[in-house]
Amino acid sequence: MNLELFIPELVLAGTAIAVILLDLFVRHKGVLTAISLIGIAVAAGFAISLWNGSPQAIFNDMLAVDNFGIFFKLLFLFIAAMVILVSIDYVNKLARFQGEYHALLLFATLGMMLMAAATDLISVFVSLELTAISFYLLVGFLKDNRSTESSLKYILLGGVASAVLLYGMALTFGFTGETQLAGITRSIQETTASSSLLASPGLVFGLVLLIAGFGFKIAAVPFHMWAPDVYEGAPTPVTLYLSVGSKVAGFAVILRVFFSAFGLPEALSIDWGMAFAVLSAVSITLGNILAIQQSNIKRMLAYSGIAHSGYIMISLATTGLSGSAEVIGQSSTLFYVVAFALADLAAFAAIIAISNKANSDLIKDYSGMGKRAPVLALVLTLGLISLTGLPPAAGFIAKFYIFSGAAANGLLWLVIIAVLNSAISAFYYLRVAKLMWLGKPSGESGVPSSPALRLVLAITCIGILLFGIAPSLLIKLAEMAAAMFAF
Amino acid sequence: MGLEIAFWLLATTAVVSAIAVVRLRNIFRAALCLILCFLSIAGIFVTLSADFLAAVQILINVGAIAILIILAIMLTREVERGSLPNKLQFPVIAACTLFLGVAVFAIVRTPWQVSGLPPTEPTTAELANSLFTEGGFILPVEIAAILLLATIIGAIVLMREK
Amino acid sequence: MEAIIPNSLVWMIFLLPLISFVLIALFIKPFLNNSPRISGYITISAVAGSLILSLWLLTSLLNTPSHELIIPDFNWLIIEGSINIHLGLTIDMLTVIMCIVVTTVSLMVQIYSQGYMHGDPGYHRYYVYMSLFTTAMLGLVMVDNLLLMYVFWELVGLCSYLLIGFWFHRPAAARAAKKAFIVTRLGDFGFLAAILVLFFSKGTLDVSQLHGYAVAGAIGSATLTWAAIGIFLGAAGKSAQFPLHVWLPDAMEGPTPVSALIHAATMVAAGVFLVARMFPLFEHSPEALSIVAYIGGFTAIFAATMGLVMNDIKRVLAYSTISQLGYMMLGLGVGGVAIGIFHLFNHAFFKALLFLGAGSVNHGTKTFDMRFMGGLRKVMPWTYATFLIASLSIAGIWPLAGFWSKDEILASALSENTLLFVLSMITVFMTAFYMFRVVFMTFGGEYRGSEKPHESPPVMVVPMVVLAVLAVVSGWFNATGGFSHLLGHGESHSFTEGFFGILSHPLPWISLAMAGSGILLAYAMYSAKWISPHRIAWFFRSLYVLFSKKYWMDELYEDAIGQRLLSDRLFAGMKLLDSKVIDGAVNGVADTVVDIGNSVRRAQSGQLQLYGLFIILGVLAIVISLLIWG
Amino acid sequence: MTLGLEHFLILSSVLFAIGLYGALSRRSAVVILMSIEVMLGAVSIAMVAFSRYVVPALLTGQVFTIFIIVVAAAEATVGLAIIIAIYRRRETIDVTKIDLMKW
Repeated sequence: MNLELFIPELVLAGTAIAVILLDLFVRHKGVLTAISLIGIAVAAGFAISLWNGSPQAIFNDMLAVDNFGIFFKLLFLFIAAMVILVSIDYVNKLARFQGEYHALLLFATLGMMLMAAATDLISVFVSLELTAISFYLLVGFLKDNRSTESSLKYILLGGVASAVLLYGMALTFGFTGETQLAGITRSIQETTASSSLLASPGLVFGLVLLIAGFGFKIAAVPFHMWAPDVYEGAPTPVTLYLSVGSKVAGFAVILRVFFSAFGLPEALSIDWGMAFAVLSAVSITLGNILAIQQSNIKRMLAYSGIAHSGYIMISLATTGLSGSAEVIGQSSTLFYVVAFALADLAAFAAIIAISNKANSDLIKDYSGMGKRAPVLALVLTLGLISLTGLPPAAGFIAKFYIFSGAAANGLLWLVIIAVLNSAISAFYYLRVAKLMWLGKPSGESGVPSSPALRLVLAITCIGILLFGIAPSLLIKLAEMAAAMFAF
Repeated sequence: MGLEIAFWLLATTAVVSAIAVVRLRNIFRAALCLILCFLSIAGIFVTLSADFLAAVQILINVGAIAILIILAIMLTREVERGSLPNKLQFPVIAACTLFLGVAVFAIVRTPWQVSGLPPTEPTTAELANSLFTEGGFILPVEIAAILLLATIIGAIVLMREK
Repeated sequence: MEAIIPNSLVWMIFLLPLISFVLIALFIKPFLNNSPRISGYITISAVAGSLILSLWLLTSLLNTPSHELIIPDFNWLIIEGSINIHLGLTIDMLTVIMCIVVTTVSLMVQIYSQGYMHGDPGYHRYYVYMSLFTTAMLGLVMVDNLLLMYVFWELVGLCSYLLIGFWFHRPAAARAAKKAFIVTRLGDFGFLAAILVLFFSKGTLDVSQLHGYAVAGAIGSATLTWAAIGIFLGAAGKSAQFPLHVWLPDAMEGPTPVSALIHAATMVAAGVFLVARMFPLFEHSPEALSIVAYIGGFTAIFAATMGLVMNDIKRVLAYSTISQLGYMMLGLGVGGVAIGIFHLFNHAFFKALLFLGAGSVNHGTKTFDMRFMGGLRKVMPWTYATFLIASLSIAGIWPLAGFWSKDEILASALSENTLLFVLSMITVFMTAFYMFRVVFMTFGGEYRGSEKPHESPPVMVVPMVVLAVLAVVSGWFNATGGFSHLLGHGESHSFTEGFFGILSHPLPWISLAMAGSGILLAYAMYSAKWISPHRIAWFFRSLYVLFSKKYWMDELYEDAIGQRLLSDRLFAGMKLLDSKVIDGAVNGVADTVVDIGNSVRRAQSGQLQLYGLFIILGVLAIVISLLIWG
Repeated sequence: MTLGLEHFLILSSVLFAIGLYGALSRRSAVVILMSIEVMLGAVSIAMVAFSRYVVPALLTGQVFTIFIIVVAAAEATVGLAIIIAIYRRRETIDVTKIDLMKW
C-alpha cells in the first residue's frame, strides 16, 4: 500500500501527540498554538499535492483518496486553523490543559477528515466516534455549570444517536453482507432487482436509522434538539467548531454514504431523497421560526444553523432525486458548506471578541456596537448578510446554486418553502445588524481584538466577498470534487 | 437441541436483567444486573460461534465498564437517591413499543440472504489476521487507538480539579 | 461631444457613485469626521460626473443607428450544464433616460441636502447611504440580466430601509422602516419567483434573450403570464401599487431629500422601469398587461382619494406619488413603454421638486402639518414659486411637463378602455384639487404657526429652481414626438405643430377642464374662506363672483359633505381598509409566526430525554410513512 | 422450531427497545449511561448474528462488534467523567434538574 496517500492524516495525528508532549516541557504556551498551526499547514500542503490525482482506495478499501475527500479535508483544516486562531484568547485564560485543548481540537479535525474519506461503514463509524468523543470533551472543557451540562446532554443524546446509527448499520450489513459502500450498492442491486423495495422493510428501516443517526450530527429536525442547548453552554470557539466543522463533516459522510451505497436502484434513492426533502422543509421552517424568538446570539445562531442544515438537505434531496446523471446536488452542497462555514466563522469570530469584552451573549447587549467597534460590527453584519443569503455575499450564490438544482429536479415546492423562509430569516439576522448600527451604545468603550482574531475576521470577510462576487473559482473546485459521483 | 436450550436460557436472562437495569430502584443492584446482562450477551456470542468476542465482551464490558460504573455510583452517592422515573413514562413506553413493533415487522418481513455455510471456527486467529494485517482492518484499529488516547486525555482533563 | 463614448466610461457612470460610497464609508467617515462637508462634496462631484457621462452616452446613442450600444461582458457565474450568467450592461434608450433621470434628480437632491442636513450628527452616514443608493439605482437600470437586476433591486430596497429609519431614535421611523422592508419583500418574492420560473423554462436570465424568446413565442403562454405577474408583483411592491402601497406614506419618516430622491423620483419608479424593461413579456401576455392597467388605474384613483384628506404635507405628496405611479402603470398597460416612461420622466422632476419644496417649508416652519402653516407666500417667495410651478405641472396644465405625459396616457386609455379612461379623468380632477389644497393651505392665507418662518438658504433654493425649469420644459421633449421615437415608435412633427397643435384636439381641453375645476374647487374651499376678497378678486376675478354668492356651499362642502360624508364615511372606509385589512394582514402574518414560534419553543424544555424521545418519534414517523407510501 | 437468524434479531430488538426505554425514562445519568450500554450490546448481538448467518465465511460483523465494544468503553469512560464533573458542581446527576439551558 502506498502510505504517501495517508500523509495528511499522519501529520495531523503526529502534531496532536507532539502538542501533548510539548505541553509538558514548554513554558510559553503560544508555542502550542504555533505548532498546531504549522501541523495543519503541512497537512494541508500534502493534501493539496494529492488534489486531482486519480481516485484511489487505501487500507483495504476503508478509505478513499479522491477530490471529494480532499476538498473536505482542506475545508476542515482551514476551519481548524481559524478555530485555533480565535481560541487564543480563550486558551490564555485556561490555567492548564492548553496542550490537551489543542490536541483534542486536532483529534476532532482528524476524525472529520477521516469521515470525509471513509468508504466502509466500520471506518465511518470509528472516525465519527473519534470526532464525537473529542467534541464531548471539548464542550465540557470549561467545567462550569453550563459547560458540563452541555457536555452531559451531548454525550447522553449522542450515545443514543450512536446506538441508533449502529442499529442502522447492522441492518444494512445484514441485508447486504457487506460493510464497504461499493459492495453494499452492488449487493442491493442484485437482491432487489426482481422485487420491490417494500418487500425488504429491513433495508428501509436500516436506511431510516442511518438518516436519524447522521441527522443527529447535522442537527436536522427532529434530531436537532440537543444543538441549541449544547451550543449555548459550550466554550464559544468550540461552539463555532461544532457548528461548522462537525456539521459539515456530517454532510460529507451523508453525501458519500448515501450516494455510494444507496444511490442505486433509483427507487431507493428517490425514497431517501424524499425523506431528506421533508426533513429539510421541517428543519428550515422550524429553525427559522425558533431563531426569531431568541435573545441569546449563540442560541440564535444554533437555530439558524438548524435552518442552514435544512437548506443543505435540499441539495441532498436533489442528489437523491436526480440520480447519477447529474452532480449538481453534490457540487451545490460543497459550495454551500464553504459559504456557510465562512459566514459562520465571521459571525462567531466577531461574537467571541464582543463577548470577551461585554461578557454577555445577549443580543440586546450588541446595541450600538457599530459605534463602539465598527470593524467587528461590519464583519458580523457581513456574516449575517451571507447567512441571510443576500448579495454580494457568498451565501447568496450558495442559495441560488442549491435552489436552481432543486427546482430543476422537481423540488419546486421545496424551493418555494425555502425562499419564503429566507425572508423570515432576514428578519432576525438583520435585526441584529440594525441594533448594532442604529441602537444606542450601552457603553462608550471600544472592543479590543487580538491580531489573531483580526486575521480571522479579514480572511473570512475576503472569502465571503470573493466567493460572492467571483464564485466561478469555487464552483469549479466543487464540480471537480463532485465529478467522482457521475457515472 | 442443546444450543437452543442455551439460547432461550440466555435470551431470557438477558431480557430480564436488562429490564432490571432500567426498572430497579436500587442503582447498585441495577449495575449488578448490567453485569449479568453483559454476561448473557457474551453467552449469546458463544451460541453464535464467536468465542473470541465473548471473551472480549467479558473482559471489557464486565471487567472494565461495569466496574467503572460501580465506581461512579459510589463516587456520586447515587445509591441513596435511587433510580427514579421521569415524567415521560407513557410517551416513552408507547414510542419504544412502537419502535419494537416496527423493528420486529422489519425483521420478520425481510428476506435475509441466509447462507447455509458453517461458521468459521475458531475465530481468534482469523480475527487477529484480519485486524492487524494490511489487507484487513488495520485502519480502524489505528483510529480506535487515537480515540482511546483522546478519551484518556479528556477524562484526565475533566476529572482533575482546576 | 460627437465622439462615441468609450466603454470604460460607460462603466464609470455606475462606478463613480460606488467609488464615492467606498471613499466616504472607509476613509472620510472614520478619519475626517470633523469636516462633514467633504462627504457631500465627494458625493455631489461623483453624481455630477455620472450625469455628464450619461448625457454623453445619450448623444452617443443618438449617433448610432440602432440606438443601442453593445458593451462586452465577462462571464461571472458558470455552473456546469445549468447556469451561465455573464456580467454586462444593456445600453438602450430606456437605460439612458433612466440614467439621466436618476443622476439629475440625485445631483439636485445632494446639493439641496447640504443645506437641509446641515448640522445633523448623521451627516456622513447620510451621504454613505445616498451614494450607495445612487450606485444601486444606476446598476439596476444598466445591467443586462435578471439576476444582477435582482441584486440591485434588493440593494436599493436596503438603502431605502436604512434611509427611512435614518432617524432611528424616533420610534415612528423605526416602525416605518420595518414596514417598508416587510411589504416590499412580499413583492420581491414575486419577482424572485418569476426569475426562477423564467430561468427554469428557458435556462437564461439574459434580458435580451428572454425578450427574444417572448417575441418568438417560445415561452409557453401560462409560464409567460405567471412570470409577468410575478414581475409585476415585484414592481407593485417597489412602486407602491395597491395593495402593497401601505409602506410608502409611512416612509415619509425619513429625511425629506430622501423622500424626494428615493420615494418620489427614482426607487419607487423602479417598478415602472422593471415592467418597461420586461415589456415584451407583458406584450405577449394580454392577461398580465390588463392586470397592470387595471391595478394602475385603480391605484391612481384610490390613492388620490386619500390624498384629499391628509393634513401632513408630505403625506399628501406620498399619496400623490402612489397615484402618479398608478398612472404610469396605467400608461404602460394601455399605451406601451414610451407613454409610461414619459410620465416617469416628467414626474421625477416635478415630484422631486414638490418634496424639496415641502422640505424647504419644513426647514422654515419646523412642521409638516399644514394646519400650522399658511401665508408662506410672502416669507418664502422662491419656495412658493417653484412649488406652484410643480403643482401646475402635476395637475396637468398646458404647457407644463405634466400635461404632455398625462395627455398621452388619457388618449391611450380612451382608445383602449372607457372605464379606465373615466377613472383617470376623475383622478385628474382630484390631483388638481389636492395639490392646490396644499398650495392654498401652505402658502395662502395667514400664518398659523408659532415658529418664525424664513426662506431657505441658496444651497437649497438653487436646486429647486433648476428642477422648476425642468418641471416646465421636460415635457416639451415630446412635442416633436422625439421621446416616443426614442423608445421605438411615434411620429415626428415640428415643435410648434406639436406644441400648439395638441390644443386643436378635444381631449386636452376636457382634461384641462377637469384639472381647472379641481383647482377651482380647492381654491373655493381652502382659499376663499380665509383670504381677503381683494386678493381673491385679483386672482380669480370672475370665478370669485360666481362662488362668493354661494359661500354657504363651501361650508356645507367642508362640514357636511366634506367632513361627514366624505371624510367620515367614504375616506374613513378607505383608510380603514388601508390600516386594518392590509396593514392587519401584514402584522397578522408576523404575529402568527411569532406565536407559532412561542408554542413550538416550549418543546425545547432543557430536558434531554424529551429531545431523545423526539429522535425516536422522528425515526418512527419517517419509517412508517416510507413503509406506507414508499 | 430451529434456531434461526430471526431469533437473534428479535432478541436484539427487544434489548434495544428496553435500553431505549431506560435511556429516555430514568432520571439518573448513570442509569441512562447503563441503558445506552444495553442498546450497544443489543446492536452487537444483531451484528454478530448477521455475521454468523449471512456471511459465515467472513468475520466482518465480528470485527465491527469489536469496534463497537471499544467505542462503548470510550463513551462510558467519557460519560462517567462528565457525570462526576457535573456532580462535583451541582451535587446531583438527576438529568431532569440539569436544565439551565432551554428555549
